[in-house]
Amino acid sequence: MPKDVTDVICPFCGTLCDDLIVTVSDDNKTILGVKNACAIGAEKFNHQRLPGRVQRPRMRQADGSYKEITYDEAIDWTANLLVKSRKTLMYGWASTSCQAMSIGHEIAEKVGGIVDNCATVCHGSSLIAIEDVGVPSCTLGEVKNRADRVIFWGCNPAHAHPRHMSRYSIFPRGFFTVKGHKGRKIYCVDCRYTDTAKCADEFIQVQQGYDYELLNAFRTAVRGEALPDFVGGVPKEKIQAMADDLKSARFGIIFFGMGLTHTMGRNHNIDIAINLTRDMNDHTKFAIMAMRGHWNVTGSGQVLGWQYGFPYAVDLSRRDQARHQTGETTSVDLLNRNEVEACFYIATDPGAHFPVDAMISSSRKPTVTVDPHINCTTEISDIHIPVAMVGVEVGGCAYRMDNVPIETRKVVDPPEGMLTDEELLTKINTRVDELLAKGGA
Amino acid sequence: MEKKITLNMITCRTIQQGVGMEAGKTSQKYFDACTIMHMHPEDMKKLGVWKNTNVKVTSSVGSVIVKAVETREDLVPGLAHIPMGPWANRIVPAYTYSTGEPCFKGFPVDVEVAASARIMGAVEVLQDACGLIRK
Amino acid sequence: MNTVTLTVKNTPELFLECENVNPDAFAGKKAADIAKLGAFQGKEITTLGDYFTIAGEAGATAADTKIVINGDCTKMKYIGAKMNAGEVIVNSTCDMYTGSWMSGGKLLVKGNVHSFCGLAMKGGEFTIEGNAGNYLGAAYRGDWRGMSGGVLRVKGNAGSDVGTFMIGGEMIIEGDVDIHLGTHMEGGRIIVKGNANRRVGGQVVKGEIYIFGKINVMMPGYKQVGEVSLDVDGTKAKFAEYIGDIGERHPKRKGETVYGKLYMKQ
Amino acid sequence: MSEFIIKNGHVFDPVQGIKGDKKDIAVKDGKIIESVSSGARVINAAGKTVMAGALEIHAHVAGPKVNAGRWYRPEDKHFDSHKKPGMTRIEGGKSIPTVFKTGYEYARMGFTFAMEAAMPPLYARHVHEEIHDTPIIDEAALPVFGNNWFILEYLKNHEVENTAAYIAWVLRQTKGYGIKCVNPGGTEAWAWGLNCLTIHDPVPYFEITPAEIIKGLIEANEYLGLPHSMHLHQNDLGNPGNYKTTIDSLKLAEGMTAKNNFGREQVLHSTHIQFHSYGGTNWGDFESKAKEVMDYVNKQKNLTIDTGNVTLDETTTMTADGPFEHHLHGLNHLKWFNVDVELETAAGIVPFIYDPSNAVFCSQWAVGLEIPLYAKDPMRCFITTDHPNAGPFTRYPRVYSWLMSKKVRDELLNGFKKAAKVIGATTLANIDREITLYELAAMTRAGPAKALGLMKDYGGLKAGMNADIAIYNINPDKFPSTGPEIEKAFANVAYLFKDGKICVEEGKVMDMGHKKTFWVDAKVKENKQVAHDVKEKFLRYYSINENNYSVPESYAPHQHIIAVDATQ
Repeated sequence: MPKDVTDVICPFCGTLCDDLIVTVSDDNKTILGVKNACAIGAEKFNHQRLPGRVQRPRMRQADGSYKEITYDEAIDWTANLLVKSRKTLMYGWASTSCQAMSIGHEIAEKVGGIVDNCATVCHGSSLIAIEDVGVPSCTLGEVKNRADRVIFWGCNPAHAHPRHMSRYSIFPRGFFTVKGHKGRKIYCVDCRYTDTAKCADEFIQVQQGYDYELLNAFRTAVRGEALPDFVGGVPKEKIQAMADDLKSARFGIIFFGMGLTHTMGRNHNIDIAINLTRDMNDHTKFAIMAMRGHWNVTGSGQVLGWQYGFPYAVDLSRRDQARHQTGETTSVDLLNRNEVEACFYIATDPGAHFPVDAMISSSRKPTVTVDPHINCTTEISDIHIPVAMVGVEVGGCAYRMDNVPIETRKVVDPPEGMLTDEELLTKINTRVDELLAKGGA
Repeated sequence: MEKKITLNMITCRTIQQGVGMEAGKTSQKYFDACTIMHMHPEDMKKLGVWKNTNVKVTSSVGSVIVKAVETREDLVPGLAHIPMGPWANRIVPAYTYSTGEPCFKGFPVDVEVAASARIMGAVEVLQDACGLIRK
Repeated sequence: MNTVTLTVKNTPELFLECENVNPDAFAGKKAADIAKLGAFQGKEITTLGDYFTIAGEAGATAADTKIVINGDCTKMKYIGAKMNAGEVIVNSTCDMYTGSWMSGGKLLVKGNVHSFCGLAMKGGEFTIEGNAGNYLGAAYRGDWRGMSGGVLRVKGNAGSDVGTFMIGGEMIIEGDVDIHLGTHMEGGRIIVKGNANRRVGGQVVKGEIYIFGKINVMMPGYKQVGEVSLDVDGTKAKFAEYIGDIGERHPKRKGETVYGKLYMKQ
Repeated sequence: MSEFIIKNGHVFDPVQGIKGDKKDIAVKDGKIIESVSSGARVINAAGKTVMAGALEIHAHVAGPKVNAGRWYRPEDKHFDSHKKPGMTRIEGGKSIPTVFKTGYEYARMGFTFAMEAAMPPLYARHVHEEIHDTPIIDEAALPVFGNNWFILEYLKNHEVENTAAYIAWVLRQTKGYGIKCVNPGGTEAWAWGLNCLTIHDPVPYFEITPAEIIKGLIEANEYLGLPHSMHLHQNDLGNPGNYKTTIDSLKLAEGMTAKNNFGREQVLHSTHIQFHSYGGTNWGDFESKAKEVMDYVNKQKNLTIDTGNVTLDETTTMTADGPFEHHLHGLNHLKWFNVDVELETAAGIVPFIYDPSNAVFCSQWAVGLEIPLYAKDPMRCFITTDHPNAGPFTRYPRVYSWLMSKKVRDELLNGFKKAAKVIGATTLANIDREITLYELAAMTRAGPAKALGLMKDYGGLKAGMNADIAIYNINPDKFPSTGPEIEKAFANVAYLFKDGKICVEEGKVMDMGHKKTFWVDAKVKENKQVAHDVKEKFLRYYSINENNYSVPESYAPHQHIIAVDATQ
């Protein structure tokens, strides 16, 4: 009899929807259907049962082909590489559990790794801004229960966080927001008229790369000072009207995304948006939140935070100290500058998401990639170690974009004999210990 | 005469790219979602390119062949969009302004029609750049 | 003053952390002792002697010690970082953190420097004959205390984020600067003799910025209040005076609001 | 397990009334016993001070805001994130140490238990993940209730039984220890940008006052008979003239008696009372009212307090008192972090520099010392720095040096740039009292253990108790005379026994111990109303499902569950 697993947590994006219902086969091996998930989340579960999934580690041969090897061989190869390399980039972590990360960090501390997560090419800019000026924020339930002004700035949840608007930000009725969408005014600021903009009551089209200037203009307008006629292509009357309307809010929230983190000025765009939010709190209640994209990238920042005090780009290469400097210990910079000797990728795919020059640099170093599936990175790595899918075939803790942790659920068994991230890392850790005890480094 | 226009490029998420990513990086869904460049109709006219025709996009760091499509989410003229993925990243400058964050959005590209050029696969486009394809 | 001469004999494969190359670490040491000071490439612990030929001996104190470095230092970080006194001359380009957290003495780099140099500098003189990278004289991440004293001069261009969170001291860039100049400044002065790209003086609380060339895009939060004749680093000229960043908070002194000042050479 | 005999040490144990007598302590299988076999390892404690392991009653050491404070302050640990010799991990952070440093540093100072003072229930999993990763010390966490919608609604109608049933449910879901109440009503008001500055200010929409919340939570606590009392962070923290509100709040406990099986006598613990003992009307005429507050505390036997000593450091303030942090940011303009937590609470963080050249900060320092020096019953007054708010917990040895030596504190007081102003605004200069080692043992061991309901096993050295023992390099007959010497002795135990194992030796961490998570499982009568309300609130207002709310067993693999039965 197929059965339903309820309250399943979606392991795709930072929205961490926790109301999925997954139907699984009697033998716990196959997913038969997914309810409540968005198109992307459903695809994630569907991927689990695709035929042809790689089930054992593979090693790249001289002719470019891959040969199956045992887990033990892969673990030994990886441990040797880590022990030998003077400086190793250990990047990824966003699609695995906090428990697995913790073991990874222990390894990094022993072998001199630099632990970086997907924030580095996503909301790293936001983290820099928060390091610089803090952030007034809230949990997503606060938005649902209280927000009467919602601003989407440089983010497109309709595409990137498909259920965000219905669960938290536009449509839901909450305790003080019984009218749902009707009681909220939705703004969208973007350089494109996105599908999110189509859901908004008001769209402000900013010239690409002028967000900092426009936010500066908003801050100036909130203080009641004069503005130039146009800022970033937006007429001053429109800026002033929106500033006044935001002041009349009871509870406002700004959601922002990679439209701010990736464009010119990067962290400064967020920094000034945070400062606008801070200013608004002199008039009413306002919050701001990063639309964290990658499922548990927030969790990686949290674990690194409590273990080392930095949210990403944590340089443990000296083994006796932890350091952090974005622009130096961030993955793309390390690869651009050829500052590392080896790469260990886990639970992410830099091959698809890093600029090509960084990956060319990476491809010239010994590389291990740990991922449930074949992806771009696995195909330029020396070794690909497949593992169980976290949040589908094994549970573990994950953090939502508002830093709320949720223990994810195992839905089905992984393929026979396949290790989880935690098991694999534990074995690598043990092997590293053995090598170090023998004077391996 | 070979026409060339310069556009401001942004690389962004799309839901199709998300679905494709989860279907697998080697899947047709991913390929279909990410090997396109959204253009404004005016720019297409300026370049003299028909909808769904391959173009060569060149930035300061390299070139990639993708298919020009008329955008569904409106752009302003002069702005172009390739969904995130190894194709887009073939042309994304890796310079980070010491923030760790490369130039994913807002870099100039030259676009020219390349109707008969072939679009590479996801793995191929990366392996090719890394010199891992044996010719 | 005693002089120690370091000549690069091995170029590091990765980047070498040279936090021990400064007069404070050398003070009171002979060449052989200096050679034993640590140098680091990731987890590999080596010594300065592994990378440099060392001649001469240091003075008894940092103030009595001069260090001259010859050879290629492109892949060397932290040269002169945290120096309190004495003199360092580098006849090469250097990497990150050169002269960062320095509080005294003289540091001269006869090439370029990479990013994060002169970070949170407190005092002394730091001169770069070539170009500087990003975050010159800025604060370390998260800190609100950037460059607070001393003089930092770049004869070439500088990158982005120059003088972020600057609270004192003087910085002169003789060439051009990239985006985000003096962001979050709360004191000190920055003089740019070339052009500035965009986002000059964003979120400035107080402090002074002088631009001799052009600014690509002016921040909306700046307002022209007049014109003044000034002598700036040896140049006498008329400057348009702006106050800003109007969007930012500003302190009050004797009932008057204190703004940041931006001067544009006419 | 091995046996130990700690020989010839000067023992200080308020539980048994031992005041520095030479006495041997026998340890076997994690417990203190009467005597051990001849094979026991001998620890020579001659010329040393022996006390029970210390208990931290109030610190912010694990959870979402602590961690935000860590990672948003890279500058707090740049150049200060090193590995020390021994089997330790890298230790980072000055004002908000990483979990590793937190565990090691407490242990090095002789602590074996720490209470995380504010756990937002929605974030309980995070709190427990950090507790799990913190080495050596036992820990527990207090969920916050003072602004929780369930509580506000039940107490509006004075439904104590429902309040208690809901609290019991939350304790089980979150593996929590007791009832924390921060700025009652004020934090809910903060969700609209407002605050409750007196205990009679109504909470917007909920039509209840802080006074009703405080009283109701005390009643619910005693209804359940929890090991700890209601733990209160009062309204109007940190403002001149707030001592009146402080005493008004304390008065709410008058006439109430503790009902529990743990030997606890207080019904209300008022935390970091230093921040609540201010007179004056502004920062100019700001003055100490420590005497007034302590006069009241001294005569009310059903109260306990902790101090919240300002240590004059650069630190990081963090509290569930969201409006206070916003206010503080307005004063110093340093980076402000805020999180409002749906239906439950909020938290704010602002870095803060208690600059010793500023008269107000120095006066706050003096108030913090006056409080314990005015305390008549050291079993009801505990030393804290409200870590990291008034200063990092790693400064305890320094705080002890000020309390134990008039000379040491007077040197500092008289050396302040604004000494005259500080002396005028406070009474510290006139206090001659020096806290003795015996009193210190009460203020840091026996007292907090009793207040937490742990006196049966912790806080003393009586046979049968848990073998958590700190041995300091302090000869009471030749008590160190300078501040640095006192500090050094308290910062580096000669030995720390945790559960009968040596975890620290001469300040060096030797063993990770057997770390436990304490929580309270309170059994209540089946309550359909509360079950219904929980279901309803999760369906309609929470952003996560009820079934994903609880803390799984795996987060606290070594749990020490204290069972309470309130069904009778």
